[in-house]
Amino acid sequence: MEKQLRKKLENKEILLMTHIVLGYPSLDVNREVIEQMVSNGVDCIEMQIPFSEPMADGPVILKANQEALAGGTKVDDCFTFAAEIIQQHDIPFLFMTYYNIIFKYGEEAFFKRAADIGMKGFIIPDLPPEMGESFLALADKYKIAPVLIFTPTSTDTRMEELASHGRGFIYCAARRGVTGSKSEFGDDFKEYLGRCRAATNLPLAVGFGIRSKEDIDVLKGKADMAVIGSRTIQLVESEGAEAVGPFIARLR
Amino acid sequence: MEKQLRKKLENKEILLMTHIVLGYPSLDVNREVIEQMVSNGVDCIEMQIPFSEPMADGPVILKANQEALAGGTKVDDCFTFAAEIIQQHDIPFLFMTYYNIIFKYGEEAFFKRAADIGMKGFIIPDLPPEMGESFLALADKYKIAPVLIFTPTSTDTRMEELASHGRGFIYCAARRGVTGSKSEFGDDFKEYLGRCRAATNLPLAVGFGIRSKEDIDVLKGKADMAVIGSRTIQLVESEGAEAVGPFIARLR
Amino acid sequence: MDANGFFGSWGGAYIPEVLYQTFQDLKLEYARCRKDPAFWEEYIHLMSTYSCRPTPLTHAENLSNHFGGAQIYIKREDLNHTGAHKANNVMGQGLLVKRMGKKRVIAETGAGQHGMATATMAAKFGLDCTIYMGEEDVLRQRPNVFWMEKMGATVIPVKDGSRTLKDAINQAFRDWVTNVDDTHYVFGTACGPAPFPEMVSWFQSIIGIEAVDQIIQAHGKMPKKIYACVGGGSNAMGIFKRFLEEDVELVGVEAGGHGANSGAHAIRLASSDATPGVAQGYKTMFLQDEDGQMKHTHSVAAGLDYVGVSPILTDLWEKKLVRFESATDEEVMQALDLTMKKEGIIPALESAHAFAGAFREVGKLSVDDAIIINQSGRGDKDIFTIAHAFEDPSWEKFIIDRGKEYSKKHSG
Amino acid sequence: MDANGFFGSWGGAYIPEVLYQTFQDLKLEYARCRKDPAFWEEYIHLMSTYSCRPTPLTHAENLSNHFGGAQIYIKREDLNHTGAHKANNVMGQGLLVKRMGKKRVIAETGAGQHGMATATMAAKFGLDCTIYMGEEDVLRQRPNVFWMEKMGATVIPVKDGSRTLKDAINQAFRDWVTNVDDTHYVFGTACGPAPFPEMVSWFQSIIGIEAVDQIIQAHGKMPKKIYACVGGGSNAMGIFKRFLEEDVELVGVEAGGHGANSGAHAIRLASSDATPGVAQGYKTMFLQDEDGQMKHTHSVAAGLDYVGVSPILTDLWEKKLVRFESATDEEVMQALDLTMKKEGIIPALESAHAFAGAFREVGKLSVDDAIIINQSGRGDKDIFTIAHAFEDPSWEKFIIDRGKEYSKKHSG
Ligand SMILES: Cc1ncc(COP(=O)(O)O)c(C=O)c1O
Ligand SMILES: Cc1ncc(COP(=O)(O)O)c(C=O)c1O
Repeated sequence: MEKQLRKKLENKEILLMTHIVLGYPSLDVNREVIEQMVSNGVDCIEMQIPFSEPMADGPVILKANQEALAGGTKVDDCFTFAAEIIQQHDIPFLFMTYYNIIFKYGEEAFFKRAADIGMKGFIIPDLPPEMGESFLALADKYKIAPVLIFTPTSTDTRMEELASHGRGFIYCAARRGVTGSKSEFGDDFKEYLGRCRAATNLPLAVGFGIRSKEDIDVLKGKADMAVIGSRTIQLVESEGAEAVGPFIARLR
Repeated sequence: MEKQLRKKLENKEILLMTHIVLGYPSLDVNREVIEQMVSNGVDCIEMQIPFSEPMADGPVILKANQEALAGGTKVDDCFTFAAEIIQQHDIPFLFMTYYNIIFKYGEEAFFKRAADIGMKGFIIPDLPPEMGESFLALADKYKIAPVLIFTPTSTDTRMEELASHGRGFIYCAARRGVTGSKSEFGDDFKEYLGRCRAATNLPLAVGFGIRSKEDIDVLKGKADMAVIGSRTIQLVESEGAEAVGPFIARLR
Repeated sequence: MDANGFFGSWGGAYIPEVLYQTFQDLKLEYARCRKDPAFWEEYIHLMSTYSCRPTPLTHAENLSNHFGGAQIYIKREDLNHTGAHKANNVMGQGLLVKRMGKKRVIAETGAGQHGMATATMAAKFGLDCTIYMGEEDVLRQRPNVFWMEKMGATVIPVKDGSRTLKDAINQAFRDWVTNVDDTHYVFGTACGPAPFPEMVSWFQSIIGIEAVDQIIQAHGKMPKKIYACVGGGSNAMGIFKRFLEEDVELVGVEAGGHGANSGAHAIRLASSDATPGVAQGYKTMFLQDEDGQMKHTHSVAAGLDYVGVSPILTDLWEKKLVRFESATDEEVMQALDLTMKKEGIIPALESAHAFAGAFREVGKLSVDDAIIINQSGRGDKDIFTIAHAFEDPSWEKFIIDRGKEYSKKHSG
Repeated sequence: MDANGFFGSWGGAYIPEVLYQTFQDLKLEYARCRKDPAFWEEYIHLMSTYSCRPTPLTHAENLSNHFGGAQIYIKREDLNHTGAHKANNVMGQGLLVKRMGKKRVIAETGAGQHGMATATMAAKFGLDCTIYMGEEDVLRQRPNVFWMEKMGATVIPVKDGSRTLKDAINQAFRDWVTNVDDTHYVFGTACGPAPFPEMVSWFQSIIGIEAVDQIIQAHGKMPKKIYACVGGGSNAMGIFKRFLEEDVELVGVEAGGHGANSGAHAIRLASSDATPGVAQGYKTMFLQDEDGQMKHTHSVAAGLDYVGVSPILTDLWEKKLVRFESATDEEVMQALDLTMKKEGIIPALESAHAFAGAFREVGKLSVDDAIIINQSGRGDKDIFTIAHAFEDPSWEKFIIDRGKEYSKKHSG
């Protein structure tokens, strides 16, 4: 996946990754939203398999997880849907979910099926590398990038350690906290991004609270990819799937 | 008072003492009730000065105490009323009350005023002789009979001790408990009365739960005086003061 | 106590004749127990295995710093089984009842704490149990009633007089004179006819006996002052007794209600409203009118809302061995609030009077000195009163919703 | 515990990266404390002056006679300050927080007991405090909420998911990842990411350490069996830990709710409904569906109503060192009733599960044997649940009347 992203970066100042919660509000709407995202220039999409205990997510994504589950979304549905989407769109897709989904499915079976459908990476916010020995081995075996996370509380040493296990790109959380609310991009943030850059050669994706063109402009030159999460979910809620395309288009 | 009672006993098989609560339902009604009692042959009347904590009284007299106080009855009113009544009727009258009424008034002042109006005795259910040294001395000084109480729990020794302090007559409580509810006059009772008789030469008045001619008939030959308490209070409540005379008349 | 049960000119046993023999038996058994070291040992064993004696002495550092005066120590009677010092007295009397072979106990209760403790003791000792409780107190302390019933006791609401503690006591006496042979009346405080004031104080004296060692260990010397709330006087006597031998100022805090001049209070010794009297079986200072009729009293704390006071305390007051103060309902709520926030401790409303009394004075002492506050009970049983007094909106909403739910159930 | 926080194959620390450094610091400080005898001494001193440790071991003679089997001893964690074993853990973590210099604590709470304990500790140690509590539990345990607020804590009702304990935990984690620098998350039971399971068990182990001496003194030898209820597992680990070294059968009793086959229960280890999983930061047996989504659980006891269980207990279960049973809501109410009537003791609904489990088996043992039941807490805080469950008519009337009074006040 790293290569794919680097290639895209040759033509763009910054890449765009978006986030959807599978099954929220429905797989049909997901399909439409992805269509709009891809055709408006999104470079990468993380598809969250809903989990009942999304401890690292803020209110918007938390609610989306709950409603997706209440609507009957199963892990199997997510795989089937993802297979179809990957077929249709020529950008890298990732699964974002919590470790229990994979653990319960059976780690190797999960990796195998994901590889079979062409999934490029996994983001698992509750699986630090210490807990993921077999996970990381399987990622290697099935060539699926385990995307690891830097945070402002990570020391330089810790960043290096994470970088040594991460593949594809590093997800830099813009701040402490959960997904959703606004981040500040002041001096502290710049210093933090500098530390991230120093710690790894992998592309840097910055997420948490990115909501507008202004936010993205700040990141240009400092990061390789901006991650839009909760914002598009809210947009679909308030204005429908068709609002996503124009919103994405306006971001650059 | 003992002499007065003995004299009456010369002509009667058994004497009758009744009980009224001063100020309940009003002093006017008390006056009428006493009138009816005396003219129908009652031999002795205990007039209760109401107290807020009548711990030895059952529900009927308890309520009468409370209402008398709620109606504004004062100790001074009781004295004034008693003075008038004693003037009018030629039978012995007693004050029945709790010790605090006397204590608070001032023991000697209370005795003096009582003696002045011709009061013959006091019944104080919460003043055992051990607590009444000065009281008994004053009773002696002012020639007011301190009426003491025998109960079925009194041992022979205790009865003798009580008898040595009592004057006028002994009040034999027919049973354990408070005023008001029915007593049984079985074998135990007879044995008890026998013990009472053996312990003292004073006349014996039997009270607690005496309500009818039958009850009184049982006492004839065994006791010198029957005490009607709660029953007449209830009668006044349900049928008015004028019912008291006929009721008393029917008792012999 | 002299042979007639007097402390100075206070006390005695002004009892109906029918109880004479029972009191003789009680006094005899009590005297035997006092002479028998095995009895006290059995008592200590019971209290340290069934309740949690010795109760701790807590150094309230935050409160001490807040007032900047003496070090405040809190004697934690709230940690007793059933949540108050009442357990000490009740378990002691329970052992006595066992020795006397009686099968039934009765008790009065104001705050419900003594009723709870008695019902508990009765369950443990396998005794029948009837509790008399003023109707007004039944309303104020419903949860306690529920638990007493669950422990097998019969709770009888008393509808006479002021429908509070004193009326419950009268009613208990009426029961006792009726069922004197098999029944023991577990008097709940250091009042009533002798030997109750002394006997209850004896059982409660365990508080002070423990505290003296604890304060020496924690503070290295005797405290300057000790504060206890005074309803009937049992928790106060309990902590004071041992310290009467020492050079320590003892302060009893009475219920100031709406204020000393409001007429709505229960200040017997710290105001001139009370006069000597005889009621409920003993002689003491009562809140009564000029005829000797008992007055209505008021306190936010049901357990302090009482017309009389321990004859032992009246004697100590007369001899100036104990000083008396009062705290108003309002001061008490403030003291409660401060204690919760600063120390994470919830005193019973009764106990909060002792806190309020201490808070007024502690700042004047040196930081090298110590005082002890006797926390007679825990306040979480007072939720209905305390949440009510604080007018907590979410509590009120919660109760409204629950009430509607039950209403619907009963109508539907 | 191995270096990665595992007990056998259970446990670990599945935490968001943002917490990495905080966990490093926590593990370091915890390791220092374990090595420092002065820390444990300070802990014991705190618990014996602020709470009432050692808590007593009560010989329940009446219950023992009733069942005619082994002698029943009850370890009285209900007599702790704030009314449950939760105080042990919280005070220990409080000392740790002081050492780490953090200024704010957060906690989840189910029954409200852990929230109460944390709010109390925060007041005592002068810390800011936020408590997360499932909205459903806020309704079940309103009085606790009132007291937490009165002690200065902010209580946040959690409206996500099943609105019970697990959701409160998630929400607390969300707070923690946001305020990681100055905040410590006082985990309430022996679950969650390492080092919490071990650390909480360590603080709670004071229960068993005391009990071992107490049972030898009272009974002369080791007990045959020990019973504890199991929510997260902290009170069970607390009493079991020391006895793992002895030849004593350890029995954990889980919440049977409406029955093992009803789907409405919280039986993780005593039924085959649970499967291995990873959530809330650790690996254990969870009640989850085939996709790994956590199921709704049910228990009359809010504190047992939890999808996971201590990884240490899961390991002991797998190794057959602890046996697991369950008790239904109905059995629990009966056990509670019997215990109140026979012993005058009111177990918390949670604790009553241990009683129910023990009552089923105790009759089969000899009268010369002993068992210990761990009474993790007192039940009087559960008045709203217990009075409700017993459908007590005068309680319902009381609430209806109070509700009307408040309604009138708000409309008038
Ligand atoms: C907690 C508590 N403290 C104090 C009292 C007052 O009683 P006493 O003065 O006898 O200690 C009561 C009475 O119910 C009480 O419950
Ligand atoms: C009294 C009581 N017992 C038991 C529990 C269950 O927790 P654990 O299994 O951690 O002891 C709780 C939890 O709130 C509780 O309050």
